[in-house]
Amino acid sequence: MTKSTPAKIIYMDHSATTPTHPDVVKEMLPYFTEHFGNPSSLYRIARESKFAVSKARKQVADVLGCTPDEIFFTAGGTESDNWAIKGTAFANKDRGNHIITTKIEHHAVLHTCEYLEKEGFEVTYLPVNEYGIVDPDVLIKSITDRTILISVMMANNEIGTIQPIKEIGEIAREKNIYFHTDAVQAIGNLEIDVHEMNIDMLSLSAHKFYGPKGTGALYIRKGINIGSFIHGGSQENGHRAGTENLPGIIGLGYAIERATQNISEHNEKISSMRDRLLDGIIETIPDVHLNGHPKQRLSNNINISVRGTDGEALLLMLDMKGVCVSTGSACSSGEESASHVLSAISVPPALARGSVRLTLGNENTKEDIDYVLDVLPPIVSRLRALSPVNNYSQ
Amino acid sequence: MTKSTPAKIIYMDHSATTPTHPDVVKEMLPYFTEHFGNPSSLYRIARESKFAVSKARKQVADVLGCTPDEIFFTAGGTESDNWAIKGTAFANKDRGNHIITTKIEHHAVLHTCEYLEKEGFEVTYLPVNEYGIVDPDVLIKSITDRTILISVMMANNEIGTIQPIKEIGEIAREKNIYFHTDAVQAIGNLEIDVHEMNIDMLSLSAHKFYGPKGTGALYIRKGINIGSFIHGGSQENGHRAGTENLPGIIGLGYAIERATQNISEHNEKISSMRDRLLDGIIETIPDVHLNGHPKQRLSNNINISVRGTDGEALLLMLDMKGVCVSTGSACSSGEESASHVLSAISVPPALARGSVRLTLGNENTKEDIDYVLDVLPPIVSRLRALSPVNNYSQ
Amino acid sequence: MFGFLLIMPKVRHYNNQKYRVNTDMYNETVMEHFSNPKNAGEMKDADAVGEMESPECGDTTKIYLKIENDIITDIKFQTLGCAAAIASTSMATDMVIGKTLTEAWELTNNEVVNALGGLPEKKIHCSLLAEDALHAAINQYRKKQGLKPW
Amino acid sequence: MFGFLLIMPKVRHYNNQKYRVNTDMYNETVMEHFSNPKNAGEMKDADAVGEMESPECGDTTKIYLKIENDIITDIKFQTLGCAAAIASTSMATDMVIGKTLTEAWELTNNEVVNALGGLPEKKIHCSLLAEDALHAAINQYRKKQGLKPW
Ligand SMILES: Cc1ncc(COP(=O)(O)O)c(C=O)c1O
Ligand SMILES: Cc1ncc(COP(=O)(O)O)c(C=O)c1O
Repeated sequence: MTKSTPAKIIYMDHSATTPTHPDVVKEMLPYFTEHFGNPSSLYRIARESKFAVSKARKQVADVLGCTPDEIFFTAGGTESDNWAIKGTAFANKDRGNHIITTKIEHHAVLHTCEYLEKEGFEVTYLPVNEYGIVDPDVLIKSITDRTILISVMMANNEIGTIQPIKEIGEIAREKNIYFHTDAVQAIGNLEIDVHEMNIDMLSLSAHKFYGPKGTGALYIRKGINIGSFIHGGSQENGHRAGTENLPGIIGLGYAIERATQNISEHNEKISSMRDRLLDGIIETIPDVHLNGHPKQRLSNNINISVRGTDGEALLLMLDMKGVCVSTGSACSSGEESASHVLSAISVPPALARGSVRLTLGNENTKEDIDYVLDVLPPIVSRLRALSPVNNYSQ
Repeated sequence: MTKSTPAKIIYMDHSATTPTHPDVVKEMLPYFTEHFGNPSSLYRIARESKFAVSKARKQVADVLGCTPDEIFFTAGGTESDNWAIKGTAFANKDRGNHIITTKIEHHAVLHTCEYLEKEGFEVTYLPVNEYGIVDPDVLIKSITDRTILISVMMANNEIGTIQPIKEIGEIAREKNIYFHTDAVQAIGNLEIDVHEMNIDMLSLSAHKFYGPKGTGALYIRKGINIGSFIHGGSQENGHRAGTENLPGIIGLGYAIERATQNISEHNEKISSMRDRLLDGIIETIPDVHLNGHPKQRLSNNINISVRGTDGEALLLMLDMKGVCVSTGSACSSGEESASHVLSAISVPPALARGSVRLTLGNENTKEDIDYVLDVLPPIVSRLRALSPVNNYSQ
Repeated sequence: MFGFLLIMPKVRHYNNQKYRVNTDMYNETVMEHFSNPKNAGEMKDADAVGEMESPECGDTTKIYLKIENDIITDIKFQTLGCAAAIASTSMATDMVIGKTLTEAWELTNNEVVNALGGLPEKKIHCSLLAEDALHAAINQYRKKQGLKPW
Repeated sequence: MFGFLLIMPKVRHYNNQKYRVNTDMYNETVMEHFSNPKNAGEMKDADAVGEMESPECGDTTKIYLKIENDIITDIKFQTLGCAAAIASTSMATDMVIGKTLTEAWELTNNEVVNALGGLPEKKIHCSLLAEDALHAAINQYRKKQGLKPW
């Protein structure tokens, strides 16, 4: 069983990363070998690079509803989060040292905030309700006159919960506090307008929407007081140094345009597959619990706890059947304890340990759903038979 | 003249960036679409990604003479420089607040040091001699008991001067001070052994040796007290967060192996072309001055000042003939004043303004050299005829 | 393609003992014991049962023994846990079957890990569960026999 | 392919004047004036000569005038400088030839930049050189004529 490779790989871990779409790769390719000029150089082949970067910048700006000079390319979602949070924290420390975020942010935000705590900042980690949703009233109450930044993610990477971003943005605007949102999981799934939503900074990452790994962007509203994070050359209008990842930026621009062309159609298609999968699982496997909000969640996300099993064991057995899923966030898979998101929504540890996340994507078909509904129940039965703890409802 | 495109592009700006070698692109390609798994995930296709990253890490380690767990992948030379310098500065500020670097570092080092000055650190910018070489005795004299870091580049990006790195490393080791070197321009041109050279940290960037843009690495000797620069997930052994730029890392690994296989052969071939080009220029054009050291320089580098001309005008006229060169560092081309490197080696401003850098690469041929020797002299004559200042020696 | 890495073990110091540590994920022996565990299941008529829960990750292992003349003649286990916990219990039970209780007691998780060809460093603690559950079962048996627990 | 960007001008406020600013590099008009400058060269028998060096970047421009009845009948220039300096002097000289000295005096670098279809923002200052050198030449001529400089 170990050595046999399944005939087909059914990838259901699109929140961890997506394959780069072949059309995106095709757009990128000429910029490796042919149009390879350094955008900072002055000769024509380099000016072509520069113009290609401008085009990508406009593609991103058009999706967010801002102007191209408010878009800065980075090496990914993590760098964008680091820059937004550290950049505004240090630049505005004369105004205050208090930052508000949530307990369910990605580690790129959480560990950055923990770092800032060591540097003398105070951070409030807002609780969320059982569905993983922040209560705007609790946010309002946590604001002090030392608060300089609110960072709340648009959609959670583990349980897919979508936050009331517009409402949070309004509160921040009213109180004159900067508002950053980690929209890494939202691009291609939610309609975004940074003005309507009162967003001052927004992080995104290409590899979550069929673009290349290692490229991201940070939207910074004009006039925001933010320092540089990476110092050096005058790239990105002097705000983010380092030779541009030219093919990556081209790929990001093309991928974001592709991924946002038909968001509602995409969501309809994906959520109907997702619902069939979830319903099927709940029908065939006893004592399975959905984590996160039943409706207010990303259209592609399933996060379930299967009592009496272990997430890693489920994952590895599914992998032997060619199905790729994750247990908790891909980033924290090196850790032993239950995911901080499941803890925050009060999933009991004994249940949380049997959690897996299935996140669908464009390549998934109805046949994939049938296949997973076929292979998952016997795997659960097998693991439960192996378990000495059989207190789940049959 | 403006609109006509020359038949062939002769690229002589390899210190700004190199084309990604087609073989490198070929190695990268499967990791966009096929082996696209997030290295942090646990299923097999992701483990393949992880192993591919391990292989690349070993390829880099083998070139530097260290172990793979001392190599950390970054988004480029600039991030590596930022991390090395800020990471050690902040982590060791209880030991001291003094940093020593040189006047001719890349902006990735200089602007990072300037930032640290604002944060309360003291920085000594060592002078260099007329050839751009640091005097180890001057370095020794500048060391205080508050000195925590010495950062001296291995080879300069503008004038190609090679520093006595081994000697500097010995001094740092003796005084128990961390030693970082920016080796971005050195990979593929100089033999490196971090142990023999007493290097504690070393920055490199793939796009300077026919690898992809937007990927670099930082060597950090085991035991160095350095903080994280980018916080978040537990990638890179918990030291550099962010989903790995998988194709980029694969490309970097393959490119560094390729670029360092025959360094001496490469240098012989390139320097003989370079010498022919330089000799030809000096023979046919009066009042041309070589910047940097005549021998102790990168084998591919020519940096000349052509009195009575303007660097940008030379560059643009060469570009019309299909020849790509730069004036000063590609990164600082947005600036008006003479390059900080040429100032540091005391090139008079009137001479410095007429400076161009030609940096050869593997694709250049003897015919390219002949072509440049053909087109450059009439361009210089034309610009000099246009100039009201004709005080150069005919 | 990169299979060589999967099974590349290193010897390291851990809790003052030498373990083979796999730098990356599970090797093929571990995966084989995880997907086809030996001696898995319940035993209704066991002579002794030991159960242990890991405080670190909540993994739970239960070991059932059939004992004749101080010799383990049959053994079964149940585990709720990760692949490392399952595989190391499978391997441990296989290693003590047919052994005397004294011999079985002396089996260390160290030996189990090495028999598996190594485990990832952060999974080493999962292998303690089998040793502990086995000890619990043996002591239960000793108590039943009116002997002092070891 | 991206030529449209090359010539995309924006009107911006600069030193209290409206200029067309190119967001990126030089447009084709600028490149044409740079590579084939009008009125380039020395004039041995000029009626007036003005020379100006930019303190900001060391660009130097020299303008030679031939003047008849207060009208510029011929003009030449020499420039040591970047493409912007050369192109704007070329354009400026072309704009004042045939004009009266009063008209020529009133030409601003603003008009020159706009006639060029814009310059990159950081290159705007290079266009001041032509205006200044022309003023210097005209004033030299006025002084020679015993008039007060403007
Ligand atoms: C919500 C969220 N934020 C940030 C990140 C980090 O982005 P990246 O992997 O591009 O560094 C991720 C993905 O890992 C994510 O899901
Ligand atoms: C000496 C040196 N250091 C650092 C850098 C920055 O590297 P990167 O462009 O990869 O950020 C460069 C190149 O621009 C360089 O030449």
